[in-house]
Amino acid sequence: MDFNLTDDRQMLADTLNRFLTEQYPVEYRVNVAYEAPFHDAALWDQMVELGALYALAPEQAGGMGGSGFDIAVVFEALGRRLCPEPVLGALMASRLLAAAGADQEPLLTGACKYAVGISEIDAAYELDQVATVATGAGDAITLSGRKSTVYGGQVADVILVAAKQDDRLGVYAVQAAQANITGYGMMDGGGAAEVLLDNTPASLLIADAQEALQDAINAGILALCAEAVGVMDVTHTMTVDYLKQRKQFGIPIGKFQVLQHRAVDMLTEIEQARSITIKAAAELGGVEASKYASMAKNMIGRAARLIGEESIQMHGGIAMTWEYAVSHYAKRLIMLDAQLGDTDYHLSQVMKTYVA
Amino acid sequence: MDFNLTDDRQMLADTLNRFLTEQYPVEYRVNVAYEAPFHDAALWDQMVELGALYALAPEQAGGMGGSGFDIAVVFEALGRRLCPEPVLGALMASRLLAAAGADQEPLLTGACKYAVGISEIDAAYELDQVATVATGAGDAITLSGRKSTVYGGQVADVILVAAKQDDRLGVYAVQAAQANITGYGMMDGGGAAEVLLDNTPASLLIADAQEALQDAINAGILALCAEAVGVMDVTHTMTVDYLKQRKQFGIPIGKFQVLQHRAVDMLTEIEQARSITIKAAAELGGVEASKYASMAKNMIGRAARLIGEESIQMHGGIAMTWEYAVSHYAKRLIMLDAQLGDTDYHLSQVMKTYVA
Amino acid sequence: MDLSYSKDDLAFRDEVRAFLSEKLPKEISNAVRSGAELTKAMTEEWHAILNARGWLATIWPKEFGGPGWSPVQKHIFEEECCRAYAPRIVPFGLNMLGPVLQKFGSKAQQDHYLPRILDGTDWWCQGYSEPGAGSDLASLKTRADRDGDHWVINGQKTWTTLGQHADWIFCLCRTDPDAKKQEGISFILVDMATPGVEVRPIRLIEGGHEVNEVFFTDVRVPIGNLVGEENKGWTIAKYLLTHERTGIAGVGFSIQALEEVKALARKTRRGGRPLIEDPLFAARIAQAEIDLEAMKITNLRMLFKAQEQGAPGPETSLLKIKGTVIHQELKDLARRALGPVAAPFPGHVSEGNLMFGPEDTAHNAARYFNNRKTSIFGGSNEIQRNIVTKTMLEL
Amino acid sequence: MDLSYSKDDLAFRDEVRAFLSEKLPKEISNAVRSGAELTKAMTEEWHAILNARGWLATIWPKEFGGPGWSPVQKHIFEEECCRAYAPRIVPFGLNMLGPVLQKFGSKAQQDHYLPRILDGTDWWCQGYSEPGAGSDLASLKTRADRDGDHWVINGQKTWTTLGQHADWIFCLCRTDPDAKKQEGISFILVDMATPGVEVRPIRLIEGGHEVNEVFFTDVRVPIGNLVGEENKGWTIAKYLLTHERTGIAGVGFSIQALEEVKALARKTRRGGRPLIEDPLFAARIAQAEIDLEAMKITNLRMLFKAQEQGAPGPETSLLKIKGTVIHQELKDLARRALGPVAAPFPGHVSEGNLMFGPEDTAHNAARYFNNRKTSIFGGSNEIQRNIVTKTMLEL
Repeated sequence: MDFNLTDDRQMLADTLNRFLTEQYPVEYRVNVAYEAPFHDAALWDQMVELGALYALAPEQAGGMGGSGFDIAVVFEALGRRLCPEPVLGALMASRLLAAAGADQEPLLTGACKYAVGISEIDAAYELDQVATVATGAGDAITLSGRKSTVYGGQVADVILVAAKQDDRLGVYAVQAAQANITGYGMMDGGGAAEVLLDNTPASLLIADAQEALQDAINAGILALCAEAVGVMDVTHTMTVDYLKQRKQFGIPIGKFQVLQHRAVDMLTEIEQARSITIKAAAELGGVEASKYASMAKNMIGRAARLIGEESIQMHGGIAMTWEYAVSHYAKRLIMLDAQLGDTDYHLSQVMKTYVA
Repeated sequence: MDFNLTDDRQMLADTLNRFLTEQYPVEYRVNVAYEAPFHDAALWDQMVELGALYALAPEQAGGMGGSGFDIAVVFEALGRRLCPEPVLGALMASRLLAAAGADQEPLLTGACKYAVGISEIDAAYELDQVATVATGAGDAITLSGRKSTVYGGQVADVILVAAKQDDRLGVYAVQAAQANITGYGMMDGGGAAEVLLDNTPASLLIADAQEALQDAINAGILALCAEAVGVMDVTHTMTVDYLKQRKQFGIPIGKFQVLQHRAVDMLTEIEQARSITIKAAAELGGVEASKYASMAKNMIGRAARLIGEESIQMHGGIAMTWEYAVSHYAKRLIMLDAQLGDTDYHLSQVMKTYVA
Repeated sequence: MDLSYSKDDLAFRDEVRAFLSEKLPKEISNAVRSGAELTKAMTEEWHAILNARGWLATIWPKEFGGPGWSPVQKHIFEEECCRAYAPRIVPFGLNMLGPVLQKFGSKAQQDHYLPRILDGTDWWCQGYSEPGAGSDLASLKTRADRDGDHWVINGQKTWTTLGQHADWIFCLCRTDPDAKKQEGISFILVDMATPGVEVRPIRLIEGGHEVNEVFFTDVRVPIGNLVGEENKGWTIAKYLLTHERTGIAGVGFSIQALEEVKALARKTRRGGRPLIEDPLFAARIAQAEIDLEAMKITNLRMLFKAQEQGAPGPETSLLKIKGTVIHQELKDLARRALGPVAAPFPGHVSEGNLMFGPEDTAHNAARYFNNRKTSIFGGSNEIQRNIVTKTMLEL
Repeated sequence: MDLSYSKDDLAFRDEVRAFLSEKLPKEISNAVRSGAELTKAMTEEWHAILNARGWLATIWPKEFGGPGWSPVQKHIFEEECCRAYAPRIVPFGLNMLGPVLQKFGSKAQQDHYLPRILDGTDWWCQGYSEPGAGSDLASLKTRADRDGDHWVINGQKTWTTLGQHADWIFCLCRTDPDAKKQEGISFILVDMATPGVEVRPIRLIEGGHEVNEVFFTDVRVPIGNLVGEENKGWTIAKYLLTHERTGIAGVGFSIQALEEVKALARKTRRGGRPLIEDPLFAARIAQAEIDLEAMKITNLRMLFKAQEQGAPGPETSLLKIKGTVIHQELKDLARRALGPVAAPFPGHVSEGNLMFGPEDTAHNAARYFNNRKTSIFGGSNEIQRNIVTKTMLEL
């Protein structure tokens, strides 16, 4: 048993944290995150150079990591600075490419940006409800359907799409240039896209992809959980700092016992969220990966709402303003619940294990 | 719109409250409530004399009340002094007798004590799961099955039993002397019984009783909700009083802001519980009675748990003792959730209205 | 006990319904329903329509041009306006300054300002909060110094709602810097066009502009703009805080929100069926609906008590706390129901003619975030709990 | 990061499992499983079995007869004991007085008392709380006045767990009435057989007898029964409060409770199907299970930190808070799962050979009520939050 990071991972964490703290101050981040294309190409290149993408794939795939803890380290660092660069798409695509035994170099060098299209308007979270269809074979495959809120889709070069052919759920690669893509910005910063497929040319990546997609989703969930832990940690620190500085009625508001106890309860939930994320990281790729991913995402959903709402309430009006960073942290905390399955969806997944 | 009690009801409330405060101190109550037969015959007679039973039935049935607000007044008074006398059985039986057009005089004079047997071990709350069966007709009807936790069954003279004959849910009257009855005391005081029916003679009261039983249950739910409001009100008052008296760290613990705010939240939920009980009282007997009964029982379940648990926690150890009255109030608050459908059961009933 | 409206009240309700169905412009109610920010023109149009009917200043006594309604009638009117998705009345002139002038103002002030509030000549905003004076309002620092026939005002106000549209602002200013905290404060009216008044927008969390900072630099205001006595402004502030709080539970808005949530949950599909058939989500709705049903009665009980006793009691703080919690929960459910399709930033949503989700879901996440304000402003829920602690629990 | 046990730890776990499967008497584990109160004889029997194996004083160093386990081994042992439904060790002699004597006691005290704790000669209880000194322990009033070679003790202790079985009690007494609050307190050992000691039972909310009041009237105790320095007892009290708190989350007991809840929900039928298929109830279980899964890791993280740093930090307060909340929630679910059949008073349940519910459900409501104590005793959860506020948040 060892809860310390390995030296390599600790170094990666330190490097990314230092880099983002220096190169990505929150004011700059807000400008990038809310202005098309909701992406900073220079930053992207620098992060790749620091190893943020290589950490997501194992050595045999050309990467330098790929385990749950590697993923957690990268995304917690992204979360701490609210970085909405399309790393989640890269991670999930990397898992799918690995499952297909496909070349990952263009992905890992950052040269080719990937997004993964699973969600549809009537199938926000559920693989078994995917309605996009693939027809044809070989070079003549085309896709029809609509993928909705494809995170990072607004700047992707390639979109990996979950689609069905004769009831087989497969993964297909679509060149962004060949699809009808409408990009837009998100409530919490960063971008996504609607991807309209209408006999759009595609190539087959994985014919029976249920398992590979579930693994990609589990990795994505872990990434979101680790990101959330980073966001919550910073949010809580900012809130406690504010309690020390802000005076009302002649004393720092942190002297009010009600706020003290609520700050303690926030801390407790953050520690619990960190724990379940560690567990999900340890289980990633194993037989119980999906169960622990669901547990983690459920707990993160509850904790993130608590931290998001309480941090605003305990700050008061100032956290309601665009100018004050806590508002952006709170938005990220609330909105990430809707990525890759929300609190209730994942609770239901855990409940399913009771009826065997 | 008028939220004042009528003069008659106010007088009944005052009379019952005064009587119970004087004649039924908590130490005495605890002795009666936890010692077989968990019933005080003298008190019962006096309550009848004061009109506690007459208030439960309308004039045409020989009573002097019978509306939702009459019921609420009686049970809130019982709740305030934790009186576990079998008035609930009388109320529910009165509704069934009225539906059957049967004579209620023996009930209303208190001469004949009724209990109502609906629950079974595998059908704690649901009428449609009743498994007790009736066979035969006329004077030759017999019942077989087991009614579980029949409140007041340990001292009842007659038990009205829900049973099925050929898929028709009926109500049958069983003489207690002719059934196999095992009485016992309850965690929160008062008594109940297991009623074993094995070709036990019975008489038919209502052949198609779905509606009448639902009305009796709705009335019973309202009674429990009003009782709970009385219990919560007293519990909260005792808690706030304790906060004023108890000193730790040199000051009354009521000066600690955390306890203040929690006491306010308790008060808020009590007022909400009172409101939904008023609504259920107003709707009793109407077309939406079941819906509002379910709403009330769900909210009462949530509020009562909050008040019960918080009153113990805010008192600290002393409320964990048998000697201190709050422990008995808390027990009643927690345990009444399991009567006539718990929090989740009634939430489900409300949810059913969404899928029409 | 009688929970039903009287015959007269029912007739009144029908009258209100008929009026709303006839006079409320569809484009305005659609804007309200969509959750979009209302334009100034829309607000002014609706105020004018109400004023023409004599129903704009609902809480003013008849003598000042109000309709002279009972608390129950006011409640019915608010309920029906919500049901019809009418805009909220901008309260600063009508519900705040109006009653203040009626109680504390001079005859001349009443004669001058009140008609201008009614006919929309003056749009008022409120100058209370300051960066260092939020929950602890009495620690405000904006000064008004006497200089001959003028007050000279220096300082800064914040959270000035719709200040960007306002012609006038009523301010709490410190007029005696040596007096104790709550003393030495005065209530002064300021024409926003006066030199030295500067309004700067505050962008809110969801991107919208509804509040502002207002800076005062040597702003010269005639002596006659003082309302009530000099240094007694705190009395007025307290009066406003306890005045007319029966609508504070926001029941009407929660009824709207509940309807929206149910509609969204019927249209959203999850797991191959409408979301409303998902037990976990249905349970969330049901719990909120039950809380709201109880709140409707709690609200009526307080209303009845206010009618009986002539003034609302400290129980209104309970309404504020629970009312905002319920409303915020419902806003959370709307966002939650939509999931990913509520995630785009509203400005982008209809771009390229793409409709999102089961309908245009643009504003749901934005409204969720925007409504976090309701448990903060008007005396935060923490301040309300402090009030109840003192007044009702006597701890 | 590595969440798995080492090979050695796994081997140790197998050894513990084998021991428990061989040596833990079935009638004892059945009694624990049923939730019934354990008899004194059962507890003594189990203590003796553990002592024979050298595993009774798990936290004592080897030199005093402990097994010399690492924190992880201690954790594994506790986890396995819970899994096997072994009784909890009565902690007063073994986990409280033992470490105190080892750190603060004289050689003579160690030689005399420690072996008697191990072999069961002395059953110890704790004399800390008083009617006026609960959360504010330092305000205790029981006095020990010096009279020649004796202390003369007068006062009252309360919440004395299992005091009815005890031979000895360790007490915090005020030995300098003029000193400041935390000063002037001494730690004194008292033979319960001394004249003037009177034990009165306190009946608990659910009807059980596990705590007592202990009255002291002119109780004469030899001078040598003082542990550590005179007037420095508060140092010992504080030492005990922070010592060995790694098991404080009670994870093992919650794992037990979760299993019980699932078993009950499988056996209980509601709406014609097993309760565990009811989405609302399954959701309650799932949420508690997730919290518990997280708590398992949180517990291990703190344990690892304690092992690295040599002592547990203030984070143990978080374990206490969340650990009790999770355990209490599970106890609530057990009661809730059973519904009406959990309602009878335990004494009556099997009367007349009637079995209740899906199995004998006697103790579920009683255990729910009894376990409300866990968020109160050992420093209430409110006190724990105060501690975290000061130590971790520095507010």
